[in-house]
Amino acid sequence: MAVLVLFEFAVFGGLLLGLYYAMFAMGLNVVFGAQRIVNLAHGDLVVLGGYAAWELYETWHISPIVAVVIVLPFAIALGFLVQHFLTPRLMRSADPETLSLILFFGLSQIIEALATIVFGPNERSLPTNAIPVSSLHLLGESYPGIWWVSALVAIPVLGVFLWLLYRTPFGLRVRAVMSSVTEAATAGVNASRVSGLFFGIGFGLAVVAGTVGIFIFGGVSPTAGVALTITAFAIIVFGSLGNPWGTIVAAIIFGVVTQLAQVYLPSWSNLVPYALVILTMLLRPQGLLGRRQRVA
Amino acid sequence: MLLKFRDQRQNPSEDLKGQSRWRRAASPWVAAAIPVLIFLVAVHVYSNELLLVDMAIYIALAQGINIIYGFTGYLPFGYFGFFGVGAYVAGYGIIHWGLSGPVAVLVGGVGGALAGAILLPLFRLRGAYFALTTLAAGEAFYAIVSNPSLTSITNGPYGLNLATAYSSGWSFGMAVGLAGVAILVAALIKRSRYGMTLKAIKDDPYSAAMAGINVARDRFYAWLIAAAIAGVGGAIYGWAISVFYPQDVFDVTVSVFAIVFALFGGIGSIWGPTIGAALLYAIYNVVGVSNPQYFQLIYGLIIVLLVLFAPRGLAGLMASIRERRLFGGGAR
Amino acid sequence: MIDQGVERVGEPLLAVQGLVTRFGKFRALDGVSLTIGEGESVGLVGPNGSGKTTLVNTVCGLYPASEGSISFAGVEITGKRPDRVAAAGINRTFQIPKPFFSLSVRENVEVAAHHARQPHRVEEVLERTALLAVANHTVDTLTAAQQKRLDLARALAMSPRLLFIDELAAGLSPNELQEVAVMLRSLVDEGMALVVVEHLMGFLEQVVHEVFVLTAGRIVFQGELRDALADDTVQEVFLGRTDSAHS
Amino acid sequence: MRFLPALGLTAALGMTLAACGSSSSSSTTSTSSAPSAITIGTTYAGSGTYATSSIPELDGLKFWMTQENKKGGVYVGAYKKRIPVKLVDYNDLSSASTAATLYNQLITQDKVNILVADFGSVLTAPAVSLAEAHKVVLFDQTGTGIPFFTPQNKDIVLCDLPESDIWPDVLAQFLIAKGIKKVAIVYDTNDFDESQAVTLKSKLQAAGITPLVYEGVPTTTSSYTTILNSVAAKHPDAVLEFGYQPNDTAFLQNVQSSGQHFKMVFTVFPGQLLSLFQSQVGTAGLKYTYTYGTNLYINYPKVTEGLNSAQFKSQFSAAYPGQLNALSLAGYNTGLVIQGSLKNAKSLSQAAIRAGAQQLSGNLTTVDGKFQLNSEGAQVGELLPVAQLFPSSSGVTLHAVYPSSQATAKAVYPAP
Repeated sequence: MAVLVLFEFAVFGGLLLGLYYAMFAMGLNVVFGAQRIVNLAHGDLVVLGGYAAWELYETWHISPIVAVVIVLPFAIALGFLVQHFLTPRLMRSADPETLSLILFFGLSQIIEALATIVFGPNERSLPTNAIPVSSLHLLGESYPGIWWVSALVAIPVLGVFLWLLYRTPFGLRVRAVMSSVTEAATAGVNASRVSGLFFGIGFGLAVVAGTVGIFIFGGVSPTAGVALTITAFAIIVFGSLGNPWGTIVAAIIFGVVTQLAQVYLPSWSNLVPYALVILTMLLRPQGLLGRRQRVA
Repeated sequence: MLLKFRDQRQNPSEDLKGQSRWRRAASPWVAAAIPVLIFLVAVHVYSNELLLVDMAIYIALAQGINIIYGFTGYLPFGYFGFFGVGAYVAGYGIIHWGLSGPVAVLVGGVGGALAGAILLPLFRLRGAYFALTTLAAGEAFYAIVSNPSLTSITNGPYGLNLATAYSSGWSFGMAVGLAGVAILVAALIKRSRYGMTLKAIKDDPYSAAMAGINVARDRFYAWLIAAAIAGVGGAIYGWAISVFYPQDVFDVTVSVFAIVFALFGGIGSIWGPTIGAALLYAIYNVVGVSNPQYFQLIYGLIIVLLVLFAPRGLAGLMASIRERRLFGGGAR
Repeated sequence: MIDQGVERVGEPLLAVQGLVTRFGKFRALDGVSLTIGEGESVGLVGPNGSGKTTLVNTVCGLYPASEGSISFAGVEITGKRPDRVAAAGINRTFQIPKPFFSLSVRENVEVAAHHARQPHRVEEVLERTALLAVANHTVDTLTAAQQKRLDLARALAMSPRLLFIDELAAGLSPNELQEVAVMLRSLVDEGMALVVVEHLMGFLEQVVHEVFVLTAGRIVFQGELRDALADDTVQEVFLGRTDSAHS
Repeated sequence: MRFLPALGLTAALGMTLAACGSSSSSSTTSTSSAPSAITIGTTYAGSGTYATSSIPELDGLKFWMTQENKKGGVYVGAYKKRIPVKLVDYNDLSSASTAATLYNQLITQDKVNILVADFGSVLTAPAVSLAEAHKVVLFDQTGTGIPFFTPQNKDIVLCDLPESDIWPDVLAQFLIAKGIKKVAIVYDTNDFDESQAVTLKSKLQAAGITPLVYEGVPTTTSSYTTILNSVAAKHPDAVLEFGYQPNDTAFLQNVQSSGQHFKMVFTVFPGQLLSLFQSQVGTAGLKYTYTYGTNLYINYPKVTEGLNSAQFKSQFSAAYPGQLNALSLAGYNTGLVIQGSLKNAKSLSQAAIRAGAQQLSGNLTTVDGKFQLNSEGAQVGELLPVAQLFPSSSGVTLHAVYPSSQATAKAVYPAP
């Protein structure tokens, strides 16, 4: 019986976490959609979001949920600036794809260093009562309050994002750029402006994910960025690059698989994101919901 | 103007070909011998040989990156995986097979190359996909080696203790030897027919295949050489510090340092990665150890500026300064 | 050597049987069969997207054949790697030249000659393609016409028995066009088989006698170029695209 | 190729830079006459997993040094006079490999007389073979992993806490005495925590108790929610978690947020870093949980070296406000052990100082309790009591609850 109960916990808990992971990984996919750039600083932006939540709570006693709204405009502006000042020169270079990877890695190092200088090297965590909700009791199992709260944050955030993308004229242009930068340019879309917004939205999603992530990941420390980036990358390639629905489906599967691994094979659960990247790339490089495209 | 400039540069060198042939032949050996000699002198002036060991290993790793990224265009973020595998295979050899340090180091190189062979299918991917998938593979190696369930084989997260085989003189010698060999191999490849083949593959793999090149095989050799260098490097490193935990040898910083050192010096050149590694690693030890976050900040800025303004690194900067001096700056 | 023995006089050099190349559900080649004899030179014509370049790419091993077979000099080469195909004696030029930009012109040819184990041919090929004067230049300094000739030189350095020429004429001046035609004719005279993918009929006339007309992945005509131009189906195929031929 | 010499020079410059940069102090120690200073070299973790434990330890050592230098230096028996103490410390960032280079730097460049290891087994490990190879005596503050202490060991002295494998002795007795049979053990997979888990498990098994859960997790674990849920499914009475400070913090937070309640929860570090836990976990998460009681909470009014408990607490708090905890006490104690060893040592050689330390064994009582070494150089003098955290006006207060000889309060079991 205990085995069945654990299974239920893993699946339903994985579902809740999966919704969070979708929000967490979506930003990386959005930035990729703009100019085929893998934003290696994604995880560090998540970390920044965590620090923002920490600072706002500790100094002004602002709830991390409210912090989501406060940090968003700053993150969008940062994304816009990065795109505006860094990528044009990059795109003219000999090997934009690999060099962009290195450039954004440099950016990740800068963020990590600044975070260490400002907040110190040690992990910061918020007391769990910073979000005063009780744990969720469902079918005889209890789930930490933060799990369902984070899912409740992720659903409207993703909802607004998808609404913008599929139900507005802006979204139409965005999708035009995502499918082909050059074609969109000839169709009169200002690709550079739209790309800037992509970076803005992508950075915004990452930072928002961070404000909740300080609870999900048990704390925030300057060096956590790289591992978070790999996890997000695993999710978006598994779900198909450039496909937002793919990211959501993949994130939920990822959440459930990780939880199952933690319950039944805890010592191997760290391997899940890495194995996911490798298997996806070797067996189905276009991802779960992707049409066949050239990655090789 | 551009055409004229090329003519000037190319034709005189053609005339001088006979005269400079010995210099061309000698320069790979010179490029390898000078750093080796400096190391051999430095250790008498400066006795923290462990720091020199690390520097020599980083020179070798930067050359490894040069061979795989500089000559084939494939950037392996997961390069540290081979480093870790090398350290573990050598450590296992010392503990379980009773190998002596130097022999174990060579076995570690074989281990690195075998790990490279396992990752061969990743060459189907290109660009960022390849870079990040190798990163995942490096982390996967780490997750496997450090797994508590495998404690009976790898000693899991509890690390290896090679204190019985510790020998500071030998490990220093091997590290310097590795740096010399790595530089030499990179330089010889660059000047050889094989180097030309790799450049052709990098420029256009399909066109290269139509020129009769077995693209997969020739790229694979470069990959194996780079992986073996990292394996030997990891083996020497583990042996030199004698007690290590998985996170010390499967450390993404190893990849990052090797890539940035090579990039800073100049990918595709021979002196570039050597000087990049020596200089930046030295600065790291002066500045970085006491104020790591400021070093990291500077280092991140260097990466961003390099990519934006000097993608060919120091070597590229020197070349353009030289060109400017010779041709009055009009050429570029 | 055994292959040589089995090979009968009159047996085709290249034999393509029922070749299908699919991209997802799209059949870019939809059952192509053709044969080309030793030393024969043929044209391959058809509207854009009819599958001409796909055919070249499939025979040369870039795309896998979904169905059908390809044999060369009596040996099955379906699914062989491009370098094996090249080693067997098939080579090609590219619509958009693909030289090695980090090598000099001479090195471009050297790489191919070396892998074909014919290093002595480098100077000869460079001379023949009128590139000797620029042999030590880097590729980015070459004109478009020179880059096309370099593509050809790299292919010739492999001493192929069958050479695909993929739209070599596009973008060349009338003078350059004339030179290339002469060059190709001399190759035919030496016994090399040529498949010339081309839109310019005037150019094609100078090099080949026979043509295959491809449309929507199928061969709709095979025969003398003269007859092709008179054929109704071919007329229709080409009328549809004449205005865009020189765009 | 004209640039070749220039390039060679640059490379040489780089290496020389490395050479100069790191040799911040060059030593001119002569062996015949008394040195002008006794140099002690150590590394500390300025960041990373071990930082919260390592920095207080360094502060404790510095406090000891300041105290001695006020008196004109530490008394060195070999020269029968006081010699000023100089401390050389480098930041190893919690990385064993950085630590290795720095230990080597301390030995070969700074030519320190005494090497003091950083906190924890991971950061102590690289010093062991270096100290052995270069014949320098190594004082191990709290690097209590067992693999270092072998019968051949002639180099290392363990100063403060006993070897980690005897830590849970009293804990096991407590569980048996309380008749707690359903036990879950979660430990981090490192030498320090695993050796405790192994000991506890075998002691319990000897008493016929088989743990319901015995699970190792990576030391990097920062979320225990799922494993806690699996643990709760087995309905244990006692849940014991062996980790480093960041692990213990995350574990206690997760116990609170998961909504699970256990009759007994035990973690390692609250007893050593209570104020840190008070701020990170809060009273609600800490109250009635158990930990190792440390010497900080035991009063030693009479000591043979240094300050007694009351003096140390007030003077240290004045010098390093807010830094007083069990680990700063351990750092101070390291200084006292060095002090005693130097007093006894016949010369400054490795063997003499090591012999000096051995002579101290059994004859030294400090603010950290009795110092007793086994033949392998490991400290066995202290036994850690089991302590419980009781809610009080200022948050939580620690009281030893077992064994009864050391107890200052009665255990509240099951936790309300």
